[in-house]
Amino acid sequence: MGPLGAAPRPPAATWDLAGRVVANGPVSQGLRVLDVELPRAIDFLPGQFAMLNLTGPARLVFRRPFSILATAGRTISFLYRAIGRGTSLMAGLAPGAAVECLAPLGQPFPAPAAATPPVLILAGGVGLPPLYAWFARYRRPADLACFGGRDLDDVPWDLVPPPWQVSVDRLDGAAARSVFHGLVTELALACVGEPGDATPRLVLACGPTPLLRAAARLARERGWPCRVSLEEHMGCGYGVCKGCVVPVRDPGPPGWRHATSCTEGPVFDAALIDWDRFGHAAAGGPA
Amino acid sequence: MGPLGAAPRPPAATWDLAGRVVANGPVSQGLRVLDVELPRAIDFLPGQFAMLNLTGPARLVFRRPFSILATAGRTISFLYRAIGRGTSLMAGLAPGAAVECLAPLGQPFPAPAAATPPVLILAGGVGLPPLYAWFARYRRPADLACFGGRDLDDVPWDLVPPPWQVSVDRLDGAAARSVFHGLVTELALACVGEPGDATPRLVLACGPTPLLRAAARLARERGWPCRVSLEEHMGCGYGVCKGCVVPVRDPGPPGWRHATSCTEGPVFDAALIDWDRFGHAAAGGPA
Amino acid sequence: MNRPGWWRLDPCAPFALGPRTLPGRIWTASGCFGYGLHGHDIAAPDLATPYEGIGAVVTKTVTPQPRPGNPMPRLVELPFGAINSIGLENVGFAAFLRDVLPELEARGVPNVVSLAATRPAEFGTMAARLYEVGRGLRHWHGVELNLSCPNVAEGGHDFGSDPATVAACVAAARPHLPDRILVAKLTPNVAQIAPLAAAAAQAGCDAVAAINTVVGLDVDTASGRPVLPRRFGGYSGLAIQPIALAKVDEIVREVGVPVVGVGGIVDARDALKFFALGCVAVQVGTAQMRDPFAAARLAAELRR
Amino acid sequence: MNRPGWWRLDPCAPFALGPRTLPGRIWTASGCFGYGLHGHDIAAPDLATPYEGIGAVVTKTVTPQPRPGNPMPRLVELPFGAINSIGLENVGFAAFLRDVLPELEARGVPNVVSLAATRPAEFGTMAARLYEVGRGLRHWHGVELNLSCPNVAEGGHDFGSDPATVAACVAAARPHLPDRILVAKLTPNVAQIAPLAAAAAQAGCDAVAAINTVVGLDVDTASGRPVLPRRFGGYSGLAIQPIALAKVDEIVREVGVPVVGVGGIVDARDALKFFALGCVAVQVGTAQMRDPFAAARLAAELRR
Ligand SMILES: Cc1cc2nc3c(=O)[nH]c(=O)nc-3n(C[C@H](O)[C@H](O)[C@H](O)COP(=O)(O)OP(=O)(O)OC[C@H]3O[C@@H](n4cnc5c(N)ncnc54)[C@H](O)[C@@H]3O)c2cc1C
Ligand SMILES: Cc1cc2nc3c(=O)[nH]c(=O)nc-3n(C[C@H](O)[C@H](O)[C@H](O)COP(=O)(O)OP(=O)(O)OC[C@H]3O[C@@H](n4cnc5c(N)ncnc54)[C@H](O)[C@@H]3O)c2cc1C
Ligand SMILES: Cc1cc2nc3c(=O)[nH]c(=O)nc-3n(C[C@H](O)[C@H](O)[C@H](O)COP(=O)(O)O)c2cc1C
Ligand SMILES: Cc1cc2nc3c(=O)[nH]c(=O)nc-3n(C[C@H](O)[C@H](O)[C@H](O)COP(=O)(O)O)c2cc1C
Ligand code: FES
Ligand code: FES
Repeated sequence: MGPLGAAPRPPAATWDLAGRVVANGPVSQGLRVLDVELPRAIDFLPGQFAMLNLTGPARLVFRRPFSILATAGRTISFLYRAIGRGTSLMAGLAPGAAVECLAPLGQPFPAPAAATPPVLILAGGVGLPPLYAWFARYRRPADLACFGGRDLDDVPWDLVPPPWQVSVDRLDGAAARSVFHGLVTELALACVGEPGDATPRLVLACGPTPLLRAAARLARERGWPCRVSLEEHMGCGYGVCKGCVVPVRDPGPPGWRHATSCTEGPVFDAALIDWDRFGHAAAGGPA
Repeated sequence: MGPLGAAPRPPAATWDLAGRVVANGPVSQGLRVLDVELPRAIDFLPGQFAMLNLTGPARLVFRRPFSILATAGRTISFLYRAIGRGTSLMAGLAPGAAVECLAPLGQPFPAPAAATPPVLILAGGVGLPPLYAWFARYRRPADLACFGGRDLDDVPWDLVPPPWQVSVDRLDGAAARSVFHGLVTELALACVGEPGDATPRLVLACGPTPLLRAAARLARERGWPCRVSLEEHMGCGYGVCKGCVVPVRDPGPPGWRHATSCTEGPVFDAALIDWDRFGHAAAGGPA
Repeated sequence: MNRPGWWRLDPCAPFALGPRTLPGRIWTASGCFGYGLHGHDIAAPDLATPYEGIGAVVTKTVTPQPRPGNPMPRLVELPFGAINSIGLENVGFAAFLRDVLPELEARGVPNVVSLAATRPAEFGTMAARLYEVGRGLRHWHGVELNLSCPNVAEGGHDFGSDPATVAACVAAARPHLPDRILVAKLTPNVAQIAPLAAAAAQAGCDAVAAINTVVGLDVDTASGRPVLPRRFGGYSGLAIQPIALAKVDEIVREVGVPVVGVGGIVDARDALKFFALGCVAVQVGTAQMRDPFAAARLAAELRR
Repeated sequence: MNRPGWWRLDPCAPFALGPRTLPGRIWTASGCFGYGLHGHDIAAPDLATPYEGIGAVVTKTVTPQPRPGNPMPRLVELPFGAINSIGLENVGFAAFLRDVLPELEARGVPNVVSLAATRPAEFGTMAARLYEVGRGLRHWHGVELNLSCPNVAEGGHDFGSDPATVAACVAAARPHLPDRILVAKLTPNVAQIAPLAAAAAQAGCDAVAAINTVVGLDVDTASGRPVLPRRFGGYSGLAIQPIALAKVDEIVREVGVPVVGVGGIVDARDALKFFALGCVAVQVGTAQMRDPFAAARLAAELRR
């Protein structure tokens, strides 16, 4: 009964916890890591997320979703970029500041089974956390991980050491490190070789929508399975508001339905997403 | 044309300035002093006030009025008690925090002229600043200043050193200092002697409404002039909203009118206030 | 919060409303806590489940047929509220009766079922069928008629702003709910809400719920276009509380029908304001979306 | 603020509205900047006076007779707005003409005079007298009819919510203002605002101003009583912006009369939202009470 919200639950229960910031600083020019100490340790699976909020006058009407980067004891970590009101306020949090944390939530990326083909990871910018967590936990020798940043300064090098492969959109000046110049999907193509290459892959992707579309297309073309983590707008994060839907293919009459991305996702089989209906109305001039 | 708002202007123009907190700490158990550095020095007369606001997410819909305690160069100081939303947030301001300051505003306490009788000051709690400023600037040998606090711990001793006289409402335990136990009006009575005492006085009072009423009554009984500073609720503080009115006696037909306390006051001749109409409807049970 | 002297109620004690005894006075609002099935997997250090102390979960509104709802984006966050245009996405009445209602009973979630339809007679049909299925259930307490969703083109706006239509909907449902409560949820998007409440009361409802969302719009300054695909949405959250209080006060003083207060209730102080005006119960909406324990914590605080 | 690509207007350039050219599109709202005489003594490091770049100060509403206004408290601050019950305190029409209007002219403050009355005919009488006194003044640009103050028992609420009365008020004033603008300020406390705007347009106004305050109430939890002595007040500030935008959009799309946008405009981004929907000018209300330079800074920012 997916649409009712009682999606298959991940093993760990969700906790609503009052945390304290223990560290909050840059890991690259644009990206920051927030470490929050919770009153208890929580379990999570790579791809699951937390809903975070500030307290006091900066408290937001809705919590904000962030993929879980890692946990260590009672500390939970997030990677983020200050792009709007909430994330900018988050960037100003000093150690000791209170943070409300509802976690873990949502469906994870699949854990590898014996039959799982080698994985091809495509992570773009703040799409890194769930795949960082996956690679750190499940990595097998044949798995490949590619990270795409905006430029050299934007790459959080400590989080993507070799064997991570790194690409940057812009390559200014002399490249001190050996990185690929181009889109992360191009890097991935370079890694897996031409369509003739026989190795099947499971593609796991998280990042901006163009990246997800490209990853889905690549997988479709090669006949590979693909899971993507969608960063849809969210209200509640726990299934009650229907403010986070994505169109998915459906056997029923209209051929599609709205899936609730916070409980049925955020990780979806890319082949199920109705990519034509996906994404919001394009911006134009004033009304 | 008082009711039109073009009340006689004090000499200094009003400035809308973006200040920075330089210090913010307790001067007694309940009272705090906030020092704000402004981009330029401003002149003020004792009894004038400033409208203050925080910035960022804590910014209030309306600024809050605070009497000016003192200025030194570009620094302006306020004495306050955290009693509500704004003052509690104010208590949390760290050095460097931004503060919006509109000052000076309103009509001051009168400066003493040659013919001005000795002054009797009655200041209660956070009513101290305008009278502290008056006493510091104008004090003559025969002037008397009385401050009333809640208890010994509540008194900001450094601001009311002798010749200030101090009374406290509650005297718990052994009184380490020689203070008067009782209301500040009782202290004042003890200072000025019985009604037979011939010395005329100009009474200047600021503090809670009961104190103001008592001061006005005392002055009326003795036939003394009296000026009180009213702490009426305010919206704008500069005369445009009419959210701060007080009923004053008026020669015209209904016998009273609404005076705008931020521009015509906050210092008023106590004899002009319509004390029967003054004060808000008493609180009762639920509707 | 300091408990004020005038506050005497235990909001978690059973109380009579119309023909039924409800377990408590703190409810969750329709559309803001799903069908009431999402709380069981969420825990907190202070409370075992988000249902503790809750008098009723009002379900997401159910319509005769399933609805896919509106396109994304559906929510706009504002400084002290939000505008939504969910478009009544729901599984439809049949699936609700089959999959959801028994589950609510099995899990012991006290619930009131929110219904919407486009014609008054449909409310009668749905109420009758619901009673057929639900009459033996202990935790199903009744029906709330959503007469006010401003997002739905057919129905919605004008539908609930006409006293005669409100009366017709209530009258259609009432006979089928002999021992269950019938609540009419009113729109605030009218000059006077009292006539709607009076019409509902006269037609036999046990209480009115006020208010549903206020019509609102937000513009994306980058594009110059309304943020929501359908331009308008329903404004909710703390920002609408003064409007809700004004509407509730109007009803309490002019009509006298029991009122369930809803609109901008975030914490215990907010709820107290509605009780002070005379509400018999309150509902927590937008705040429940942010905090699964919002209503439960509010109840706990009012109880202390 | 990043200036969006679609934004082309210079809000501080003169523009034609009805029979008159106004100096700019950023105005201050009635009741929130007094009679426009308080700004001259206030300075700031960035702007010499709060009038810089301002197209018009809409004066506090003036009534035929002086009014003492309501008892205190008159203002309730809320998280993102305020409720007021000033009760139209003003010096009266005669004193206004004698003391205020010449002073505005002498100081060169561009102004629109807000008028209220309890009967439509009075608007005609006041407009005629105002024109008699003001026809030679350069800085007096016209009249705004306050058809919507919800605080005043006689008039107020029901007064402005009836299209026929709105039309009667506009029709009464129109003939007396041949070369001055006539703006009808509408109440948002109706189900549909477009009929009011259509009535005003048909009766000959040059623009409508939307919106006035929204009816609201707040409760003091300590006492359990409404904070304002008259229970209800007018809700204003950022919190009502989505409601104002919705009403403005309704008028622009259904009626097409020029709209002056007002309601929750605090900064340049807020103003842009109203211009994006098609407003010809905007007014700054509650924000102007907090910051004497609010409108002037907003104009400066939109100009950059
Ligand atoms: C499951 C999930 C996991 C996520 N994980 C991370 C993460 O690990 N690190 C990280 O930095 N971010 C992550 N995000 C995105 C993050 O939630 C948003 O960046 C954040 O909510 C923006 O909040 P804000 O208040 O700063 O921006 P706002 O002020 O709310 O918005 C700023 C701009 O971003 C747009 N926006 C807001 N939310 C989203 C969204 N979800 N998708 C697309 N546009 C949006 C707004 O429309 C607006 O234009 C994740 C999102 C989801 C759904
Ligand atoms: C001219 C003037 C000078 C002042 N000088 C000082 C000063 O030097 N130091 C100082 O600490 N305070 C002073 N005050 C009072 C101060 O402005 C208020 O305490 C402050 O506005 C409260 O803000 P808040 O947000 O903390 O309280 P809120 O949360 O706004 O209110 C808390 C409680 O106090 C009540 N309240 C709020 N404002 C007032 C008021 N003005 N009068 C009575 N009750 C009120 C509210 O109704 C509420 O019950 C002055 C007031 C005026 C008008
Ligand atoms: C996301 C969302 C969905 C809603 N869905 C419904 C609904 O399906 N039926 C209904 O009667 N009200 C619905 N409402 C309105 C709420 O039940 C409530 O009346 C309104 O939000 C005001 O309360 P609040 O300020 O506490 O949110 C919805 C509100 C929101 C925010
Ligand atoms: C304190 C106060 C007094 C007001 N007085 C008047 C008035 O006299 N006449 C009028 O037409 N509107 C009056 N208004 C309404 C404003 O002009 C404006 O329409 C409303 O406040 C919405 O704008 P805002 O959100 O920018 O404040 C008043 C508003 C406030 C807050
Ligand atoms: S965010 Fe509320 S249902 Fe997904
Ligand atoms: S506070 Fe606005 S007029 Fe005095």
